[in-house]
Amino acid sequence: MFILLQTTTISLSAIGLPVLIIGALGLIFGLILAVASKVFAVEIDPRVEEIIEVLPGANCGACGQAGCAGYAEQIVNGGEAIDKCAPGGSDVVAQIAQIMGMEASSSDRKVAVIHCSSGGHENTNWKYQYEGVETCKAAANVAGGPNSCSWGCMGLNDCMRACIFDAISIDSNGMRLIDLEKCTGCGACVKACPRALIDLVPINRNVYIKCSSKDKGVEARQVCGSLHPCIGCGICAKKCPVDAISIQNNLASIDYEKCINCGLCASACPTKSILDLLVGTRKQAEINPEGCIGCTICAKVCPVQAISGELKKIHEVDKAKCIGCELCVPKCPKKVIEMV
Amino acid sequence: MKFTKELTKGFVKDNPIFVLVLGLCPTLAVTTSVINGLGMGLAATFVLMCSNTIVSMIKNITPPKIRIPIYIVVIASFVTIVDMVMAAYLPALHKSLGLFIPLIVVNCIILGRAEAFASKNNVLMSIADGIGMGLGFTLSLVVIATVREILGAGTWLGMRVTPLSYDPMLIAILAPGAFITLGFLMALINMIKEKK
Amino acid sequence: MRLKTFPGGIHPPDEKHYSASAPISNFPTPKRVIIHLSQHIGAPSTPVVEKGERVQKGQLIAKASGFVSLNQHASISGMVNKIGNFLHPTGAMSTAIEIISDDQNDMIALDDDPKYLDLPVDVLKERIENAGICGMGGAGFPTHVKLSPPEDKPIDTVILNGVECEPYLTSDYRLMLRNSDEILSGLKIIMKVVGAKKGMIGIEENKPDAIALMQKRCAKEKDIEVVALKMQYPQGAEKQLIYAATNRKVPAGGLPMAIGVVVQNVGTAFAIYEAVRYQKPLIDRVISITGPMVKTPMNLLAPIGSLYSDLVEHCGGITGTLGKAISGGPMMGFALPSLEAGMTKGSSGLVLLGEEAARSMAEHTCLRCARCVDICPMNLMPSMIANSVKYDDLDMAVQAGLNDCIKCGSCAYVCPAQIRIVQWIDTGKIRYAEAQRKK
Amino acid sequence: MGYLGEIFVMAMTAIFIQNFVLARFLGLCPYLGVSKKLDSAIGMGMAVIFVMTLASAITFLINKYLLIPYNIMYLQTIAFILTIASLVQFVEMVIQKNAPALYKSLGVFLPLITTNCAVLGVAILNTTAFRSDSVTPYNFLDSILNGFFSGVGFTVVLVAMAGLRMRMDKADLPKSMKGMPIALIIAGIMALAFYGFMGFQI
Amino acid sequence: MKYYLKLGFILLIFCAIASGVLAYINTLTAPIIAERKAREAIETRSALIPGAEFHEVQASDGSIFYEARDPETQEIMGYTFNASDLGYSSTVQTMVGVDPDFKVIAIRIVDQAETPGLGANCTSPSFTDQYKGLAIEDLYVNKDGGVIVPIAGATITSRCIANSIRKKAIEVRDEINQGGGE
Amino acid sequence: MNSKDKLIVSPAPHMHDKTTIPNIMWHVVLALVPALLFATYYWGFRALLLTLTGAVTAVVCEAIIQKLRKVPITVHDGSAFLTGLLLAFNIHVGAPIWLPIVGAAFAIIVGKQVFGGLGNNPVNPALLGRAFLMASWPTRMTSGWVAVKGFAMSGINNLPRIANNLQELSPKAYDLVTSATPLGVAKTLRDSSFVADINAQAGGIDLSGRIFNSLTEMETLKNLFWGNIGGCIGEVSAFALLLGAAYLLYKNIIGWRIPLFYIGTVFVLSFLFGGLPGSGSSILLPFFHIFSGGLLLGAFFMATDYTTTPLTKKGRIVFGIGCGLLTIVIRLVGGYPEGVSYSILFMNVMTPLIDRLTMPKAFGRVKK
Ligand SMILES: Cc1cc2nc3c(=O)[nH]c(=O)nc-3n(C[C@H](O)[C@H](O)[C@H](O)COP(=O)(O)O)c2cc1C
Ligand SMILES: Cc1cc2nc3c(=O)[nH]c(=O)nc-3n(C[C@H](O)[C@H](O)[C@H](O)COP(=O)(O)O)c2cc1C
Ligand SMILES: Cc1cc2nc3c(=O)[nH]c(=O)nc-3n(C[C@H](O)[C@H](O)[C@H](O)COP(=O)(O)O)c2cc1C
Ligand SMILES: Cc1cc2nc3c(=O)[nH]c(=O)nc-3n(C[C@H](O)[C@H](O)[C@H](O)CO)c2cc1C
Ligand code: SF4
Ligand code: SF4
Ligand code: SF4
Ligand code: SF4
Ligand code: FES
Repeated sequence: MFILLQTTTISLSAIGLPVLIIGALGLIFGLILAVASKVFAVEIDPRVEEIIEVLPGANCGACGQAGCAGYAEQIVNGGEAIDKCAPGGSDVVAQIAQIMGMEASSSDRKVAVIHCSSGGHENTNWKYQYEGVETCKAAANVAGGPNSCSWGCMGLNDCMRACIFDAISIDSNGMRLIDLEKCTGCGACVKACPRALIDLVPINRNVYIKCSSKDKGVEARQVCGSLHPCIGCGICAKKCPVDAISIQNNLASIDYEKCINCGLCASACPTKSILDLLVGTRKQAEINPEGCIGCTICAKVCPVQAISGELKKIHEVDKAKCIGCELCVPKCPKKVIEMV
Repeated sequence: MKFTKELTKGFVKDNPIFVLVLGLCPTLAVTTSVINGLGMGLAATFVLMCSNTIVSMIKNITPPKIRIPIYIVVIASFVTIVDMVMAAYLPALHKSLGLFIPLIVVNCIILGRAEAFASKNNVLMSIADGIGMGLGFTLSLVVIATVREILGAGTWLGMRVTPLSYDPMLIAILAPGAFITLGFLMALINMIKEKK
Repeated sequence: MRLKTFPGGIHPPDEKHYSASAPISNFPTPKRVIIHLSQHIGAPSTPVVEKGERVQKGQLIAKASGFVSLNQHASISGMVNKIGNFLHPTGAMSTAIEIISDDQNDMIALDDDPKYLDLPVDVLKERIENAGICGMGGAGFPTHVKLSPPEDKPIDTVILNGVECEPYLTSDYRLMLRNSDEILSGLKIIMKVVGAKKGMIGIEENKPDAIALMQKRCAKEKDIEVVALKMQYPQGAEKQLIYAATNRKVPAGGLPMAIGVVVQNVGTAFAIYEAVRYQKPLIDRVISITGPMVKTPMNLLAPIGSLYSDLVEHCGGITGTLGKAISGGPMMGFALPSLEAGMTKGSSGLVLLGEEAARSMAEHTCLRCARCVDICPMNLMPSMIANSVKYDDLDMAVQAGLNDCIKCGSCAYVCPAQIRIVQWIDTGKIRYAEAQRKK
Repeated sequence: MGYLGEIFVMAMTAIFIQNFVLARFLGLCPYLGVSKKLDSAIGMGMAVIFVMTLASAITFLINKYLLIPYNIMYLQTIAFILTIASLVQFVEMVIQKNAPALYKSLGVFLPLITTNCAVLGVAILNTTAFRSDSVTPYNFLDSILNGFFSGVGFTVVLVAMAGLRMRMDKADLPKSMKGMPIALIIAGIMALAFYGFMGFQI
Repeated sequence: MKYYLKLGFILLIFCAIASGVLAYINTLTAPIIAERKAREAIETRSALIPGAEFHEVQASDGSIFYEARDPETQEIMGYTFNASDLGYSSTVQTMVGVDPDFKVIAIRIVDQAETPGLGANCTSPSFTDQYKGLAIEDLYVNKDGGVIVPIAGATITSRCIANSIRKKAIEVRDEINQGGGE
Repeated sequence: MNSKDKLIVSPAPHMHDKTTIPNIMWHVVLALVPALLFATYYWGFRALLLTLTGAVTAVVCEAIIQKLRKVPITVHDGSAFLTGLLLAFNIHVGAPIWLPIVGAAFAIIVGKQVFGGLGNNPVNPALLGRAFLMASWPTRMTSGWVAVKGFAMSGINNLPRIANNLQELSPKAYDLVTSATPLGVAKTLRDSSFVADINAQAGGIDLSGRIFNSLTEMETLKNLFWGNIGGCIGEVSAFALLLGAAYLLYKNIIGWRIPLFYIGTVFVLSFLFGGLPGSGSSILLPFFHIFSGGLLLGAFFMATDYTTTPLTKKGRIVFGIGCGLLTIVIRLVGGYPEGVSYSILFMNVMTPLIDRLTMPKAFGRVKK
């Protein structure tokens, strides 16, 4: 390849000529590109431009798209994931997220909850022996589904397969369990479940109805294998201090806008069909008498009237009544209520 | 420290071959022997380090419209330097790497790092990044070449490491073996990752 | 003569020997019947009786709730006991009217009209509509709708479907032997209603006596031809039958009327005859109770709504352990979770299988053996549809023929990997419909 | 053997015997990156054919009329890559503006190809290649044809790869094999299948 | 316009600097490379016919071969030339030394890219040493009736080497004989 | 599930054909038994040993991998056994015993299990195993072949017909006809320098033409048909293979499209181009090409492998024609004497594309 210059001295032509030629090439191409970028300019979404700027421009194709520009285009217009650029690494992802305005804050993130406690496995009463494609969607279509409860989980794991984050597993009771750490709230499982048993709930709500049966109470008791069906008795609704529970079609449902995590409903449910994640871990309020000014605000917010005291006098919490909902804590102007 | 972080990330976390899967052509073409792999790796490291340095130095005077051509010119210059120096002092290696030396120019890692890292960071960090990525690249090449050379020639760095009765499995140093070896190595890495 | 048939198809053992030789006998009035409001394709009928009301046999108890819907009549006399959810022969729960018999068996008055063929077409159609007839070959399409093709689709041929290609079933066969004249008359009525010049009766070669008898009856009829067909499943499927008999292809996604053909089951023809001549509503039909688990397999003329359990009881009950109860034939029928289902107008048979025969093997990965592709009567790529549905590639599934499948089950029958192709296709169709709705 | 014969040999060599991807190890990144879908594979293939042909032509001229006469062959790399990169970028802009439909199906792949070994590779290889008599160096037309056929060879294996990978999307692969590992193994298998063309005496 | 010129100018500067640097480095390395190549060629030739002094001869078809002469007596010790042909997957180039009677003194494979482990083994002495002392007419692999034992599994490569040397040697001999006749 | 006492409910159809995967696979094995018997008869116990070694290795590898993958172990279905068997059939009897072992292991691991096992592999595992062996140990695969006792490797037994004193006349030619396989001879005769040489050695008579004629004459074809030649274990006797093929066709286990179009293409092309350059054609020529090498083994037992061949009917025709074309091209101008395995492998790679391009139109659907 190298036809060699036989000169050993640094002559002008040995250096000047190449400088001239390649320099000229550079000038020509620089000009062409500059002019062309003007003449052939095409309108594109400014976000696409911005992302192109951010991307490495290596055009390596690792993202599976047609080069960096193609990927940028796909992010903006095609809903492509933003973490596909290999050379860019994590910095680039963060930058794209910013451009796309996709930063989700973690406090109000939602996670999936399964509203059935049968788990479709050990606990369900079976209508027949199912032999067929092992997916919920297919089974639901064969004689109304293999489990006696036509609302409950069939346990063929469509949800589990749909979850690309491995957030769903089966616990020792054969119930499908959602790992709240891993769940991203993508909702894939919600779409996958043919019985519509899965629902997205804000992560800071910890009380769930574990049943979806709209059958009448007697029937529900008959068909439910887990023995924890919601029979629509309405006791929970009555117990709820904030009226977050309503009964429709023989089924209780919680309004998470209102729910305060107190867990009263769960302890009241005769069939134990309400799951309370905080059970046993709730603390109770205690008012530090030092700081209490007797403003009565806490007594007013307490849903169960566990706080008593006269105006301008030190208030006290009735431990027998306090349910640990923590509503009073942030309301106290003096910040003297503590959970212990 | 940030410097060491940038330096070491290419070894495992952002390994250009096993994790980022970039620059496969030289990876597969030259790993028929460890010495070739090492040579290619170091050559690329040199280019990467130098081009990162320059790109990071000139980052403020490059107009965006001709950014890529400029980077390419910078990279191509260093590649040509490597090419010429190698031809002069390491003729045997130069010959066996052949076409793949000029092709370092288009190795996606190099342009990618120039764009993604060097054009946004200071010179020191860019050098760290270049060396780190380059050594990560070299490391991967050596690993692949080790497997291929031992299986396919029964030697490592030219030294016989298998019993004389071993009849080398030629395919390992041929094209199909290159793909398959890399495939299995990557699967192995996936497996280890899964275990964690 | 080379027998006519269609391309593709399979040859399952026909298993008709259980009940083929049993002439049709009457099933005595049962204790109760369950009359489903959805016995047909289209909107469920609207009940016109209330709980506790007494009804006569033949009395209208639910009326059509639209054009594509059906009248339902009481098939016994007695008391309306409940309007609620009951097991449907498709295996699912569905709304039905339960009538408890009062053993009076009094029927609404019928009158004979021997000159029925001279009636105007409108009247004929009205009588068919009033009688609540839907197709009795399985799909259950309301017959009055099928017999009202739009003006721009002239019908020239009516084909009676006496193929009965499903293994085990013999109800159409026995009906052809018992009521050949009436069926022929029914065919003439249909031809008159749709204005067709030509009539055909398609029968498979495994029913030689039915072919012979029908040929004898048609000997004098110039426009009516009995077509003997080669034995091959699914010859009874509309498009395949039309092709076998007339060499015409129904366009994909189209209806037979697009090529000037109407197909009716022989049982439907019989019901049409009765409806037109006597104005008798469709309240009974012939059903085969058959299979290795039935003590004495029979072909019974039973009131619509009779419970399968009662019918089986009448046949001497079950011998051995019951593994599977299939409503309909074994290729397309539905396995039931229990026998407490009331038969519908489309119930042509009940097949009872033992445990051994009922078990199926686990699915394996598709071998790509192409057996399914080779035999698909619709010329589709069943394995590809199934696999595409499994891996959520609906576009590919559609390209491979998802929407053209008639769910005949031939593919799943031959698949050595035991892939439940039809169930995958079913799932795919549901998902496809969901996806379309979203668009 | 006339020139047609020569072309035939060149085509067979570039497509089957010395396939760019499987035998020469060039253009592997797009081969593995853009073979996930059949449609993109076809688009990419067409774009590669176009660029390789174009690059072969222009670099031949640069080589012949600039580098060789002035004895600056050592600047080959820099001259070629600069030319190719600028040219492709230019063509891309032109297509994007004037033929949006073409751009959608083909043009979007252009930037991906600029910095692709296959293109620079063919340009460099052309400068040292000989005809089948192994004495006559490639002339202008030879170079263009070689670029074209090399692109075709790339496209053939890219499209076949896409077909196979789409099949693998619908298979129960072991978890650790999913993605790149299986693609590489398929590539290896393809290379092995192409060994049938080795040693052709045409 | 000025803006465009500026862009072009910047690129020009970069190109100019780059090529300047490269040109400079080239002036440093080129001689080394050239010298190395020349030395290698000489070394190879000397290894084939040790102790000789080489004179370039241009054949009538333009190709080049070398006369090896005794530095003292100027007696012709033999000739060296390059032979090449298409092997299995590459062009195999051999440098050959023959004595004045055109018996092979030694050969050396100077360029090949055959399959590693197969054809590439042709550089090993166990293969090349077989050629020593053979008359050029006898340069056939044993499968073609000669005495050269081909490399295991690489008959094609071996055959191509033998054939290319034979053909080229005959050409060279004819050339010399003609030249001598004139 | 606590539902054993309940009725079974499954989707339609409720009847099933009796054919199952093990059923199919073991039938194919059975159909290969005649070929194995012939090979054992010709070459003795070693042929049997190599074959069973390959088959057993394949089964063991499959079991181990399935165990590691924690999926059900399905080696009883016979597909691994068949793969091992066919791989060994593609090796000659003089090969070292580790060759089928390594080959079968590669075939099962890289050719099949990494893709998820039966039904998912893109190319024929046995042929991949063979290609792997060819690329890894070409010497072992191409040397040390053994002829059937009492016969020449090439099947040409009537040497005097070529020339009474062939051995003296041209040792090279003699060597060729006694120690190369039929296709090897045919290939060598396409080397013009070789041909010029032996013809010159024989003093100008057309030795090459005579050899080629003997190769394609009835007597040699008979040897090819019964297997009195050198070759790989499984391919040796056309008769035994046809016997097995007939059984499979009768049992409807293999379709007729691929074999017919494969062999048909070879027939036509070899009739047109199969002779020596410049020499005429003969109707025996196609038979030579069909009975020699692995063509029948390939066409009936390997190009018909379900998993790696097109699903569509038209696709299978294209596949057959493609295989035939490539086989002949490789045999005539390629680098190997035999092209069956590579041509099938190549067409395997193209199978997904063929399937796409030949999707059938549904009944009643009109072309757009
Ligand atoms: C939605 C729908 C509309 C139909 N409309 C008509 C119609 O207008 N005319 C007609 O003759 N048949 C009509 N049919 C009946 C079909 O031709 C056919 O008889 C019915 O689907 C049952 O056929 P099968 O049992 O072969 O599936 C209709 C069917 C369906 C499902
Ligand atoms: C696979 C398949 C098989 C069928 N077999 C029969 C049959 O054997 N006899 C029959 O009358 N109808 C059969 N049908 C239904 C016919 O397609 C068609 O709906 C019927 O003949 C129309 O008549 P009807 O409306 O009077 O029921 C079958 C349908 C399918 C899809
Ligand atoms: C992957 C592979 C590489 C090969 N490389 C060469 C080679 O470099 N040189 C050669 O002569 N033959 C090569 N061959 C060809 C075979 O080894 C061929 O069978 C051999 O040349 C025939 O010679 P033999 O008679 O010594 O076995 C190669 C074959 C394969 C499969
Ligand atoms: C007709 C037929 C031919 C077969 N041919 C092969 C073959 O050539 N190679 C092979 O490895 N397996 C063959 N098998 C076995 C099986 O299909 C093979 O293991 C699968 O390719 C693995 O997925 C064959 C099976 C059948 C039914
Ligand atoms: S599928 Fe999405 S929403 Fe459901 S559990 Fe997994 S991550 Fe959560
Ligand atoms: S998808 Fe629904 S029915 Fe199926 S396992 Fe999950 S929760 Fe249960
Ligand atoms: S794909 Fe549909 S039409 Fe074809 S055989 Fe299967 S069920 Fe029948
Ligand atoms: S019959 Fe079954 S195994 Fe065969 S191709 Fe069809 S789905 Fe696959
Ligand atoms: S390194 Fe060759 S294309 Fe990326």
